[in-house]
Amino acid sequence: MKKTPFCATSEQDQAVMFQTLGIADFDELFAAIPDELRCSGVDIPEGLSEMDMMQHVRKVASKNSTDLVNFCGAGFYDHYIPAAVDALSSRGEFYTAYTPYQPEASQGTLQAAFEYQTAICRLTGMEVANASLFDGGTALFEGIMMALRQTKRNKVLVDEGVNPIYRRMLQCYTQNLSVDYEEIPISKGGVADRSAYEAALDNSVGAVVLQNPNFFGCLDTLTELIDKIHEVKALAIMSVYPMALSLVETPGAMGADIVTGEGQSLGQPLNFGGPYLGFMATKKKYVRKMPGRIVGETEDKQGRRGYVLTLQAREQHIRREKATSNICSNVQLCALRAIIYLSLVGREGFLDVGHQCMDRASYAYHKLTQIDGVEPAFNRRFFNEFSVRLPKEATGVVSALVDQGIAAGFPVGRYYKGMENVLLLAFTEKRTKEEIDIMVAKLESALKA
Amino acid sequence: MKKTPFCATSEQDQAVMFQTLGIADFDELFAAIPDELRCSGVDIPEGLSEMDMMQHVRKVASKNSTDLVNFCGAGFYDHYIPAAVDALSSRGEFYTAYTPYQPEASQGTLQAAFEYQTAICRLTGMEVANASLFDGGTALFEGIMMALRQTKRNKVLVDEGVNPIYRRMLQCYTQNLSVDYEEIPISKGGVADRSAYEAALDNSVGAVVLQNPNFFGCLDTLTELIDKIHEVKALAIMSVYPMALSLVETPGAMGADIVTGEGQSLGQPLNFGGPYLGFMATKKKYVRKMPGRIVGETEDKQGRRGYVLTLQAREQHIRREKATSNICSNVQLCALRAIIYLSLVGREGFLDVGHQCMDRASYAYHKLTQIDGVEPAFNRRFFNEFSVRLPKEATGVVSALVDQGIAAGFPVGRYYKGMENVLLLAFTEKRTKEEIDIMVAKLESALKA
Amino acid sequence: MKLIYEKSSPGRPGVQMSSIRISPTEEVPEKYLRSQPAELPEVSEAEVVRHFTALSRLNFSVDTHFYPLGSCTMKYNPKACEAAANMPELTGVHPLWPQLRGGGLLTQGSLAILYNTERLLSEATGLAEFTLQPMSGAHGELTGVMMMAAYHKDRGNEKDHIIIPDSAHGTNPASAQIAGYEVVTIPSDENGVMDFEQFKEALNEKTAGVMLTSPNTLGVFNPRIKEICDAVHEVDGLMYYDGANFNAIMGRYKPGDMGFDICHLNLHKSFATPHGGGGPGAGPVGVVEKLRPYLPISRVEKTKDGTYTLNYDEPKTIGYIAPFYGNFGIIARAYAYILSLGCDGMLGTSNRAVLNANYLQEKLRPLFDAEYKGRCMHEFVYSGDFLKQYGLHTLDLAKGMIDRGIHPPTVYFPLNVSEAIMIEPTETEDLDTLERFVEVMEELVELAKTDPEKLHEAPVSTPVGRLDEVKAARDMRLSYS
Amino acid sequence: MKLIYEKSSPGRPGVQMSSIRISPTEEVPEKYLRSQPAELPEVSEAEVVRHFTALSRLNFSVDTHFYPLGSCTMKYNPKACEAAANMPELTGVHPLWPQLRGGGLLTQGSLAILYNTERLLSEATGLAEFTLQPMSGAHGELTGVMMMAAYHKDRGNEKDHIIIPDSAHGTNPASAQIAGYEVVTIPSDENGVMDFEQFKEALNEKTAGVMLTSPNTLGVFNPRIKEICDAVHEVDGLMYYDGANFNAIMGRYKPGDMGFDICHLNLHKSFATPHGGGGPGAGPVGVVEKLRPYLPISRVEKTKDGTYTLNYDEPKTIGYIAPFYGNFGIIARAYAYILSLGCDGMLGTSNRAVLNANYLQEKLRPLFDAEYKGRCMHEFVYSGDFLKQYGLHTLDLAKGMIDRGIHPPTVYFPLNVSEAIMIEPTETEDLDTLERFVEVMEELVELAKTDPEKLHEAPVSTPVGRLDEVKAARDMRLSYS
Ligand SMILES: Cc1ncc(COP(=O)(O)O)c(C=O)c1O
Ligand SMILES: Cc1ncc(COP(=O)(O)O)c(C=O)c1O
Repeated sequence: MKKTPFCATSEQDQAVMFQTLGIADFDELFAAIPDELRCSGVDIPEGLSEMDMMQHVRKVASKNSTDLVNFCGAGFYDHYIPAAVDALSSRGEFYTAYTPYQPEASQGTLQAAFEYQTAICRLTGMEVANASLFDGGTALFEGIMMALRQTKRNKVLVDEGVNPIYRRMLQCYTQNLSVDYEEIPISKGGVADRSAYEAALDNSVGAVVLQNPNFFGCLDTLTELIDKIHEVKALAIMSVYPMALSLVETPGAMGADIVTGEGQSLGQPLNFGGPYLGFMATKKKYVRKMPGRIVGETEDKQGRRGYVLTLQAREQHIRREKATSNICSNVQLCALRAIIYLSLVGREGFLDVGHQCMDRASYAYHKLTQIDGVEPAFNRRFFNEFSVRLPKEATGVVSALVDQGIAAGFPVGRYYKGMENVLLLAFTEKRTKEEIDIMVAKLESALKA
Repeated sequence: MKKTPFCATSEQDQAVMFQTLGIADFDELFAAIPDELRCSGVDIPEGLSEMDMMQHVRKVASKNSTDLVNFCGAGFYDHYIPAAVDALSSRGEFYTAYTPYQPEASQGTLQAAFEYQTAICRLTGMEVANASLFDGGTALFEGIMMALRQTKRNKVLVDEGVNPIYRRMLQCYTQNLSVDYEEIPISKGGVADRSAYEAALDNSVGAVVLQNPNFFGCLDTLTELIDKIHEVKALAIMSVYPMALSLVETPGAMGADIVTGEGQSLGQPLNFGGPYLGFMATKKKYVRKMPGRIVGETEDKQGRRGYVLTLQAREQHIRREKATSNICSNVQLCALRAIIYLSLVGREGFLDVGHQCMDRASYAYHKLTQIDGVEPAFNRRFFNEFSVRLPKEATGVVSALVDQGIAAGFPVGRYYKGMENVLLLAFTEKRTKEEIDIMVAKLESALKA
Repeated sequence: MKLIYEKSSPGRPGVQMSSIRISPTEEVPEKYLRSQPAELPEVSEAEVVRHFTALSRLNFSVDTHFYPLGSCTMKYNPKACEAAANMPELTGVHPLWPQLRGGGLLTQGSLAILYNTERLLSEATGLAEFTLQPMSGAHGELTGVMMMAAYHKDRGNEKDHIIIPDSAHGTNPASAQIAGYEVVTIPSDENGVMDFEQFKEALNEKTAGVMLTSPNTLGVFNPRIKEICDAVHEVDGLMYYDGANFNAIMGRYKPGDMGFDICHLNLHKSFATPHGGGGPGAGPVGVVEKLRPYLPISRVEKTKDGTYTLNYDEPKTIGYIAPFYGNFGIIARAYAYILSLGCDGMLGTSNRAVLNANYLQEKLRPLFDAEYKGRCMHEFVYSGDFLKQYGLHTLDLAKGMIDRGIHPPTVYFPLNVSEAIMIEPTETEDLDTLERFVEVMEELVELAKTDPEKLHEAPVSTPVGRLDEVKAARDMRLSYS
Repeated sequence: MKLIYEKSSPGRPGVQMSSIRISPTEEVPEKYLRSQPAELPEVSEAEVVRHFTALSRLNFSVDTHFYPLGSCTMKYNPKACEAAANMPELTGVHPLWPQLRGGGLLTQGSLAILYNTERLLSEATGLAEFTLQPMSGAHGELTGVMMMAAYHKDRGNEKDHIIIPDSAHGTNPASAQIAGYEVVTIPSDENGVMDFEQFKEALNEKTAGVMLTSPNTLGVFNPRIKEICDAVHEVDGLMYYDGANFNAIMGRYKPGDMGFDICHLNLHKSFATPHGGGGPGAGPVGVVEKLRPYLPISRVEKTKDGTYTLNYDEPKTIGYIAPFYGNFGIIARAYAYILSLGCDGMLGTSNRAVLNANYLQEKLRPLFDAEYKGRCMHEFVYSGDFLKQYGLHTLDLAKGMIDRGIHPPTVYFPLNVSEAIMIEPTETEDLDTLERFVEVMEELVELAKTDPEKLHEAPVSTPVGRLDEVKAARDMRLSYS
């Protein structure tokens, strides 16, 4: 006999309920709705038992090959996730709860969010952080809107060193808004072009968007540039890679006003693009303009410490079309995974991972640049990712290595005209010396071929 | 810097503790112990980080090939385990708890054990069950000792239809005890040989061990035989396959005094042999002779219902060498998985699985016996497993199919002289019609080869 | 409970991360590096496990409590869907592999799941095409209205506003605004649906479209939907269907059939993916044929040879609304759920959701002395106004429920009902749970009459009592220091 | 809390098990079948999840509470060891595949784990060979004494008894008895170790062997171990080492070096595998070279070509003590743990276990006004006799701890200490936890003096108070009906 999976009532239960309602069947529940609206049925297969469903999905999933040795990053990185992250974030009390609208019944989610906000502040060197946004790209858009609201200006300068995927998202999101969007080409050295900013910065500019390390992996020291930005009373927005913040100078120390980024590297699997974790931090004075949920500390009548969603007057459920953003559901569970990850690795472990990433990149950089014809694309300062210029088109070389089970990096030519030969390679603690040596060797022979 | 994984104290903590104890280092803690006992060190590799450990184990595990299409049962079966079984039994509160010696702090484990005992009673048709034993084999040994204690006799008759692996265990366990162990060959039909029992049953016999369905998969009706056993005041012990009890007549209804079995099929993965789940049920009047933990219902002072370990006077921690068994740790978590499994599938789902297993076996039986040269080994009554006689040695045929990714069954010749051509095949709800058809086809061609 | 930072002590070792070392060939100069490491907690793995296990136990959740939170669809999240989506073959895939030539072949499994899910949702909603990229309902709304804008721009339509009923979720107007539209709000009539006359007045040539939730947040299905659609199409406006409540009608009605042009679904509501304490969710958007060109890129396509590819070449697309293909992990859960339901399961599920809601509406009517306004759909709204005579508010009723082990329904939403209490039991609750809920409600209303103070003090069984939200906003303690 | 059977109602659907049907070619006759289906619960999947989630929350556990249960080693169970052992490539393997010709090649991974774990344990204990088959400590003891018996039989030794100190765990005498030996019990001397003189008197030609736990259950390490071993070997007896407390000495002392012939380890204690609420555990047994022939079969062996095979052909073996290779899932966890510790980690771990115990012993001494008897090892025992003056017992102290969120230590064991309380903190607890424990103890002892009634009533914070065990044994309600 056919059942409706997951539904809890028995036919006996339903009979009782029909009687209470004085109806004979389900259809009567919908009597008020015009019949012609009724559909003829849904033409999809019959339901599968749990076992058959699992077998089907396993079969489909097996069409992926996950054993590719991965040197492809470009903003999304293959870091190790300690087992306890899954064990804890998969507790039903966490993942089957809703947004903590009833604080007394949600202190677990709320305190974890408060601890997460604290961690983001400490990573970025900023004063306040929100409880999460969808991803690094939407976070960056929200950051721009926030800055323009704050400065009451409508011009934004976006550095070409910002992840091109994010720049496409910004172009998409701003298309219907009165935002004057302008991109600033990078310098020869592959970093923010000081002179170009000299030229572009004026009183019409409300926000400047920089990324460090930038898409090419290049590190920069942005304090002076940010001072210049502040001189025209614009806000400096910096997009960052949190794992790099284990070692790299903080945006806060450089004077950034708004910091956003992709938190995937903090305990989220790559998962073919999501769910990821957009984070945002800023200065306390701008908090009322910040989008997204914010958790704050308070007390109950007996003076017991507790946590609540606060400053909600910014949000859509109160302000509707006048809200700072339309966001409602965010990615709280990903934020939870991030704080669990950061607590597990801890102060020292985080440094440790940073060093391993940087050391592996350094090792690979020097092996690769010894191959003749392979040139550094830009400066030699990077965290765990760098760009090299190959003697031939990168796409062909990469696909040759893909066939040998290696994702040798990302060919940036797809997004940058004239850089068809440039290859972007990323290194995490997961990559072994052997894997790096093999990749280098195969890449060398692919170049010869 | 080298750390000791999982240990919680910092060097700072340790300094405080050293000071409190007035010592300078760890070695001083062991000052009282003669130095010559100190070992020179442990010659094993350096510790691995979590990531490296996981990578190592994954590499080793990948040497297994789990995609074998399995028709091999022989007492251990490849049933589907609903996802909720893992999700619930992996909750830390369950699996990181100890034996429930402090009932007020262990009601979760205790109530679940009580619910499990109830389920075992309902499956077997018996009055009482214990909270678990290691596996079906040790449970059977414990059952025999229990019966001999009860009857104050020392002779046990064991049917050859009992799983040969268990019979070897019984031979092993009884070797140092004054137990007169005798095996009774099966009948031509492949079931308990009535006449042989007629001859063997007398007042010296304390226990008779039967299995239904037996190792060859044959079903039997044992009521009369058990009556005969009772006539000589011996106890009838029956070893059963719990999944079969979805449809097959219960041992209780046939009059069995002690029922044991392997609960692996109730939510435990095959896991290369363990952990499994030994269960035991009996009549109330024998409960004080039953080994292992038993959970009973009681009340607190306010009359609130609660559960405790009861009748502990039987156990080693009280009775020491006079205990009913030496068992201490059992397999409580496996029992928990079993009751979760049975609750999830429920009354109807359990019937359903039973039918699917039986139907698949029936379908395969008739396809196989149509191959010329392939004969039914015994009678045609079985649940999900049966034996066929091949025109050639089964081991060769099976290994031919193993090479083609199919475990086509278990060649019983390994344990039964003269049955070199007999193949035992098992069918669970996991096996599809296609898989069965392919197996039959390949087996047919293997026979031709 | 202590914060993880308060449990930290210098040198306490966490998880061993250090692995086989590779010595760097060159060090990065100081000036690029931070002077002080980030002050992350220093606690043992065991302590971290205890901390977050303990935190989890402070939450109410579907796995632990009845959670009839209206408009949020807190149905049971099947464990098998979790297991399916957590297969390492799915979670381990880098989203950029398909952009490496030949790399797409390495992700055929994930692409197949995306493609199949789009097809299943199209069939379920009666719409031509779907994008799975939106990462929440609100994100789906924004994507939808941006396509609306692209359509009108493309057609040279001069549109400046979107019509939205006052009962709409706050995300609707907020999303419309980001797409560059004015919002015209229409009040609800006595039946709780958008006032038809006022709607007709507001509708004109400059109307880009109408955003409707049906059944709306009062659980009422607008019977004049076809009329509304026709009127809007008259002015070349587009009908947007907020499908957050699709679970009430799935298998029975299709937004496409009803005349809607755009529809988003909340996979984290109708399709049983977990809410995660506030996300991640997914808000796929379906459109009619004429809107296909405006869908965000990339598009998953199936080639003749049965392989799946990504198409980025769509001249009229609104562009990139997500970095990749959406919240794949959530989509995979919904895919597993839809495969489990199948055709009959969809109807069976909405039937039971609506039956459970109507049963509660009926049983609770006397308590709220509400007059009969006809059947509800999957949820219903009552007013707690009657509590005022006892000096109480809906909030007090809500807090009282917490002490009785039930998560409160949605309160003070929708905004157009005073002291609103919005109840959605969902189909995954059995009759015993519903009966218990009714008993608790009766007990609380009785308590309101006899001893209202008790309700003022509630909750008393939680780790903290009612928290001072004003203080939180004033002090702005937003991180630990 | 209701039983799952009390939540059941006819027709409530559970997990969908029915799959694609295959119609049987022939039905099994009635007489073989049961007349009534087993009365299993009928509840929804959601209800089952809530039921067992709620049950879990009634437990104290290492993941939620400090659990200083003496002799049980309630250390943290690393999540990574769980993840490693739960890889489907390991859990999906049928134990009989190696018996199918060519099938062994399909299980090389699992066989490698067994082989490697045996080698690691041999090195850690200084013993020649290991069997991983015993499924608990007690099972290991039985396996060990059965090998003892086989050895003596083989040598024609006429042995009839085993010597065991009174502080031994109850499983020792119980196991000895099943191997067919009388048990001669030796009292402990004032230092808590086996009285040497009485031991010498008991020792004779008929002594099969001696079972020692060192450090013993009082946490004391017997310094005359070598003398004892020599004396026993004099009469061709065998020394059995109960290694349940191996965690106190691992990396520092090896039973083999000390002169022991047989040793079992509790992987669920020393090697951090979870206790599961009472198992499954694993009790591998190691032996010296001369006992190798008696090990249970099968034996995992490594061939020249590096592949692993199973050897069943051992003429002198005691035979089959397990159906297969032991609790593989538990062994895999221990393997992951040992790989994580490595050589230094073993010593570091036992060092910290012993330090934590000594710190607590020191800090608590005044409370129990115990005189200093030297250092303990990984655990220590105090007597609660002093409580009697307040009309209290150790049990009352234990129950008081429950109300303060700490699982009580082991009480009333070992039996040779009156009102014994046995405390084992383990190395995975940090200093804050130890300090808190001391404070709670101080608070409780203070309470004992000032308001003993309070302790009589404890626990009051648990779902049930002290339960009537006499009633349980009298009523014998052992299943629901
Ligand atoms: C009717 C309605 N529309 C839109 C939304 C917004 O969905 P999300 O929270 O996923 O952005 C919700 C959820 O609260 C809703 O109930
Ligand atoms: C000293 C000692 N020996 C033996 C055992 C028995 O171990 P198991 O419970 O695994 O049978 C224990 C565990 O309680 C013990 O502490």
